[in-house]
Amino acid sequence: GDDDDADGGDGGGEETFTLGVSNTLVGNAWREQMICAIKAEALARGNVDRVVLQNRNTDVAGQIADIQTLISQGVDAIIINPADRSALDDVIEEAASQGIPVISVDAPVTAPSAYFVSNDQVQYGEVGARWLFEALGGEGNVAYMRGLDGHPADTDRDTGFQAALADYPGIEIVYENWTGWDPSVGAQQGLEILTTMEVDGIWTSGIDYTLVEQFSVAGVDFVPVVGADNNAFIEQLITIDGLVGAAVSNPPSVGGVGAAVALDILEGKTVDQQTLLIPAVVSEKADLEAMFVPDLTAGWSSYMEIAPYVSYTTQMVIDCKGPGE
Amino acid sequence: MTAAAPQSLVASTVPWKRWVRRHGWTVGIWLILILLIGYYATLIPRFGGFQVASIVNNGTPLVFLAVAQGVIVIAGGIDLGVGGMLVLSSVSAARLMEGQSFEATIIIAIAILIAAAIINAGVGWIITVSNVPDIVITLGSLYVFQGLALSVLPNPGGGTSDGFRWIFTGSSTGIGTNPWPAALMIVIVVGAVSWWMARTRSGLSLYAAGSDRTAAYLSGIRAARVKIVSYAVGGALAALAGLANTAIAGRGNATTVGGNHTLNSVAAIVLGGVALTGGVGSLIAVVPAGLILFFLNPILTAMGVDPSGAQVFQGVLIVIVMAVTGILEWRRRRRS
Amino acid sequence: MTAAAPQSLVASTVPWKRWVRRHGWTVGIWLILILLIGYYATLIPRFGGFQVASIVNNGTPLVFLAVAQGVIVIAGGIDLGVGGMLVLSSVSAARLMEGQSFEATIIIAIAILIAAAIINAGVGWIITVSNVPDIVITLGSLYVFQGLALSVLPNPGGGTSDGFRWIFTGSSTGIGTNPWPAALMIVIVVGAVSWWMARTRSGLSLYAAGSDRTAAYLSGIRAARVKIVSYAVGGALAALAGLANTAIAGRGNATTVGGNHTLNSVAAIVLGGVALTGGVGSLIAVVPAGLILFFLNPILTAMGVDPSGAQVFQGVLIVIVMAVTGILEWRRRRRS
Amino acid sequence: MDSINSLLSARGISKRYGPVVALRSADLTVRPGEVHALLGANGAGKSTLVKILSAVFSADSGSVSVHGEQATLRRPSDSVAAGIATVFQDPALIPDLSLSQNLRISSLEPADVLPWLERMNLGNIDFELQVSDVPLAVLRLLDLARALARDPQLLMLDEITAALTTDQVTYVFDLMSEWKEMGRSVLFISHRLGEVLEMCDRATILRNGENVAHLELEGVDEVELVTAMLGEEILKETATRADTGRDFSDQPIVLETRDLSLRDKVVGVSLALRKGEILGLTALEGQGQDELFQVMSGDYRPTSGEMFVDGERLNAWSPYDAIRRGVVLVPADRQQALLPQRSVRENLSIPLYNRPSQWFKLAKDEEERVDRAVKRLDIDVRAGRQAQRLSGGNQQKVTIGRWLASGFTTLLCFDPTRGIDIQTKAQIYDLLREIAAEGASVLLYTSELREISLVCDRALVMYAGRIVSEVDGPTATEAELLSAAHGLSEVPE
Ligand SMILES: Nc1ncnc2c1ncn2[C@@H]1O[C@H](COP(=O)(O)OP(=O)(O)OP(=O)(O)O)[C@@H](O)[C@H]1O
Ligand SMILES: Nc1ncnc2c1ncn2[C@@H]1O[C@H](COP(=O)(O)OP(=O)(O)OP(=O)(O)O)[C@@H](O)[C@H]1O
Ligand SMILES: [Mg+2]
Ligand SMILES: [Mg+2]
Repeated sequence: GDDDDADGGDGGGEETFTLGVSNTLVGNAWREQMICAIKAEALARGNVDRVVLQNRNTDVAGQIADIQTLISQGVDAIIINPADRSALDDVIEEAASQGIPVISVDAPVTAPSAYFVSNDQVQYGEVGARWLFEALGGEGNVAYMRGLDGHPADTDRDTGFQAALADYPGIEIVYENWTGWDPSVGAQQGLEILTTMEVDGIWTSGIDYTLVEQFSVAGVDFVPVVGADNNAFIEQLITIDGLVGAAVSNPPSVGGVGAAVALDILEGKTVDQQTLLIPAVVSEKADLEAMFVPDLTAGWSSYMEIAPYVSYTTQMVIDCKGPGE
Repeated sequence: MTAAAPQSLVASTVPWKRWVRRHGWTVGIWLILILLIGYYATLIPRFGGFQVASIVNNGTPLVFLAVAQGVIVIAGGIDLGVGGMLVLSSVSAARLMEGQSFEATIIIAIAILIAAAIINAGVGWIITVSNVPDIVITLGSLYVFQGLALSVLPNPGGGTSDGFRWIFTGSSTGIGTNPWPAALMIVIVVGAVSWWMARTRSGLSLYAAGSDRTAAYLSGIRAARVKIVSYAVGGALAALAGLANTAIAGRGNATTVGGNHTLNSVAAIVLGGVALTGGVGSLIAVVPAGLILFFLNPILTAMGVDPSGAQVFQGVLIVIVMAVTGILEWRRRRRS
Repeated sequence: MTAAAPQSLVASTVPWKRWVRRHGWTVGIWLILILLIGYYATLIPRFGGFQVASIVNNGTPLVFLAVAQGVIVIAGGIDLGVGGMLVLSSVSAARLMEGQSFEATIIIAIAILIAAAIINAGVGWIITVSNVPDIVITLGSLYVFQGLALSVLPNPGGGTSDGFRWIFTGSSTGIGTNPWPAALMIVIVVGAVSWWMARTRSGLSLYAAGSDRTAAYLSGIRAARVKIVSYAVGGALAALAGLANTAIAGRGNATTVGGNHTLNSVAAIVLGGVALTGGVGSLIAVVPAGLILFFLNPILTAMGVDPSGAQVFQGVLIVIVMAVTGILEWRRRRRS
Repeated sequence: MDSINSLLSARGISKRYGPVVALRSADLTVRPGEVHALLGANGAGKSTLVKILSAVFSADSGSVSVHGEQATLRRPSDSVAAGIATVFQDPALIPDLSLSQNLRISSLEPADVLPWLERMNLGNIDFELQVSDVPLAVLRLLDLARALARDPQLLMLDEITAALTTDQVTYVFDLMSEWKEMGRSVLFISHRLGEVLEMCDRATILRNGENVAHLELEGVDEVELVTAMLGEEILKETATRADTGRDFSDQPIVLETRDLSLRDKVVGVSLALRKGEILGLTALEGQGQDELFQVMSGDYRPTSGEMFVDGERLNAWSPYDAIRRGVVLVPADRQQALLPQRSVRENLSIPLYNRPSQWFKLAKDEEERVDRAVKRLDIDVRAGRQAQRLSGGNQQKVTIGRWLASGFTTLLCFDPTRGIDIQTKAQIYDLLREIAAEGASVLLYTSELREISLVCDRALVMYAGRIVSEVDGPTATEAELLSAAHGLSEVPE
């Protein structure tokens, strides 16, 4: 797009926009699906000429630079998955001051001008934890496998988790570690837990199916596991008998919602600053079977067409093609 | 030197002294490994086949990677790219082997090993024609391999055959109580490679080139060819480490940081007593060194040290071990 | 030897030719940077203060880190730990500076620089007393620093003062349209350090020791002291890079992978024409090299290359640049 | 000498290393059954020619024929196949490997070389030794044995005697003679013209990479050879003799050692060096002279004993401490003293870098002193930007000039003329005398006995770590020095 798109407030269907995306975790299934959803939405809307991806493994300082790069390259709106809650505020305000709205998906940022589109991560942490503690009858040793250290979503989930924990004095956390939302790390930590301690239940921040694999192959008795709505995990919950667990919904396609919001803003529609999806705890076989989609990428969620926000079809996300690709 | 010379020569090296100097390190490092395992056994509730298997199996990739680095360093180079090669081979395997029969996966594995050897030979070739320091070119190859890995497998996935997983892990699921296949694998591969290096002319020429380029040159060894060979062998071994990775995880993951693997491989050969200046060292000692490095993590977790502590510990270990042996060695040199 | 010869050699070194051969690399690398910026300007809608500032400011940490590596390598060492030092200093700053006044943050910054110098001097000292290759000991220090960073700041956070952010970024928010403070910072620091290295005896003794340690030692250079000094200076510069990081982010993050920073610093000095064998190179050329490496990412994004592609590109760039220059240099030797 | 009755003949060989023309157009013909000398000053191109004939390097142009047939020598194995075996000037054994492993690299077994080693009194050598633990002289003989084991038609020996003791030299000569009697040939390179005249039948003389003469050595004397090697330049080497041998007992002692010992290498060495004196020291290889110099220069700490400079105790932890007190070293191996990639100027001024007096810029007068050193030694600074490009002799001058620039009271000079052509040697002798005349003192170790009488006022002989005799410089005869060097008390009749 060119400069006057920046203040795209003047509406007008035929003008086209450029979306910028800043993601700091590459090669992660959840993030990949998030990006595919953004591309799909951009394509579905038909008024996006290009999606500029700033997509690399880096830290806050790196993401600040990346967002500046996106601003420099004159995108009309920026969708970020924030590496830090408040460190990005200044650069986000800078973008806003240049007429570029910033939409933070998956996790909140404290910047007043930022739009926030996410699953409610505090809820995510809490509902899953409560389910687990109930399943353990309020008694026992729990391994707490968190996400990416310092990521707002991780801290929010921790808030929820701790809130739940406070109500269950009988529960003891015997293991706490960060998986960095990396399945292979999850597997390793699973092995560590198997070999070096005895636990009654495991809460994971969505690194679930590789963990379960470790249990099944180690031939160790399963303990209740809380994970996310990863297709592979759901399959395990359905097929493996003796495995009890709950999938807490955390659809990556929230990225698509972010893109939708961004474009609504650019098209001059009025949009809420905050769009929260309330996570659901799914543990009943029937519901699980309803969620399962054969041969979908292991780490992906089948919940893509998030009504009423997105206008793409599931297939478009799977194809993962943006405008002009 | 007069007629006296020969006596003094013999005198200056009592057989056992020489033996200690030659193999002391190897023996020592094996002992340390055994002690560590014993200590670990006391730390955890139960210590059986499963625990042993999980150490041997999961240690295999680092062992192979360390041996890869060892071959190249002994020949006078250093390959920062091995970690990248591990990741690249691992994800390529995961992508190509998904849903294939056992036979097919074996063929794919062999193809990958060959490809890796050729690619890394190319790296060695570039080093020789450009005579740019190894560390520079291989820094480049590290980036390249890591990047290629990401484009081969954008997000974690792929798969392999049960039989293939069994070869490296003694179980079709990658985990179990059977350490033997992995152990055998290590013995055969490392045994073969170190026999080749210590006994055959072509192998010895790696030591020669690493030890003294001109002298090697004058004894008719073609430094360029040696370098290329060492990189080819190293590349294949690094790829083997990658295959082991895939067999263990049952899938590939391009986000694995190749750089860290490289650093660990260097740490391992250093612990294994391979001189980074080239020409000196035994691959037999590199095996336990690799296992120890892998092994630190479980031990420290069992001891309840937190991850950051674990890292500090690993660093301090390397520094202390190296510094101490360095000082001793230097003392020895000074004296004799 | 004979009277005839002088002409021949004189002929082969016309003033400008000699000048080019001496400073060619420095000039070339600066040109490349300028061309790249020019090209970038054509890729994006508008190119103004904001764009320049975002490159200079965010490039600063890598530049300082590269200069740190440069000092140590020129003096004949190599410090894999610089990346770890960057992270450690960055998180320490973020933790200590949170909620402090400008004056306080400055004092803390100075304290950190001094501490870093002392700690890294210690690393250098260990290397000299143990005569273990630098790469080994600093591999250890890398792990140690990274681990310490984690225990200093278990979860990302901390903060700093607006004034402090301004010093490195020309704005109290860490971003803006003002590249001058950062630029000035680079000019002053690098200017001072390279003047010291190239013009003073204490500085020249770094080149001397890097060129040939024994020779320098036998001619009365205290090689040990030189190494320690180079590590101290390098450590301080690495810490400075960490401070820049904190100023940019406004907080610290111990999960940053120091190893990657180290690899980039090595890549930068290599691009900057510093010989990893020591004794050769100019810090002036390292600055643009660092900026170029940082700068690749925005450019490739603007070109629409995907991230994995970017990594490959970076690697290929290093290899090609180094290989080509290597071959040319060698050709020159052959012909001239 | 047409190539028909020649074992090997090379025609118009040329080779350049970058800027250096090592060989312009060199011819060489070796007949069957002769010992042929290849002579020339340093850098004349001898080693290069040898390396080309052994196919270690390829010539830029020229042809080689063996037994009259054109030979294409691409890699060392070709040359071996053609019946040529070489002992190179630089040792060709891998330091980190055992002797047997080294043999295996050249596809030989210990049994193949043992008979030859026995001939050299090394029969009981242990093949599992690591090369780095074996003294240089023995390695050279191993190189020889390895070459002989190839049973070559032509044996090429590049300065093999340089590192050998007199008795070992005789072993080598015996083998050479034997080879000759078998109707095979030897190409012999040495800077010791005495050896050449003793052993060789004919000589090919190179200068700056070109043939300047072909001599039948019958009845030729050293001076003729030297003139041939160096052209018409007159040799002023004897000129320095005049002022040696003065009596210094009235002069103050500037450097003194008392019972200096280093393990069993140096045993209770006590010596006193007076102002303005040149004290010679000589010994066979490996009698502790290296260690003595290392201790005196502060490189090693003595295990016992003391050193005094101007009457004050010198307790040196590193050369730096010795240098601060004016005791400076010119090491045997100039590569050990040079900063290869740095400029000649920098190489000359390093000692100044550690002067706390002036931590920053070099003082003006020091700049001038550097310039003066360049002039005084007429160092050829054409390739001055990188010291590694200087010729051997010029490199040697730099290692001495460095100390002229920084100033010193005592110069420890370890075999400064090793591998230097006679002209440069003469320059260095003069220089040492001048230095002494100006009131500095010099401790000069030399492996060339002649130099004792040439430059030294007084001389000591070391054997097995001890000073075994002291002689008056000018009157010292090689015979008495030799016998002392072999630990014999009397001059054999
Ligand atoms: N590897 C090399 N690179 C550059 N120049 C070289 C190299 N080897 C030899 N030279 C140069 O080639 C010339 C001939 O060297 P060469 O070793 O053949 O001389 P030489 O006659 O053997 O001298 P010496 O008596 O000192 O052994 C010298 O000028 C030397 O500096
Ligand atoms: N590698 C090199 N690069 C550039 N110049 C060189 C190089 N080697 C030698 N030269 C120059 O070539 C000239 C001849 O050098 P060379 O080494 O042949 O001298 P030489 O004959 O060996 O004399 P000397 O007896 O002093 O060793 C010298 O002036 C030297 O500066
Ligand atoms: Mg020479
Ligand atoms: Mg020679």
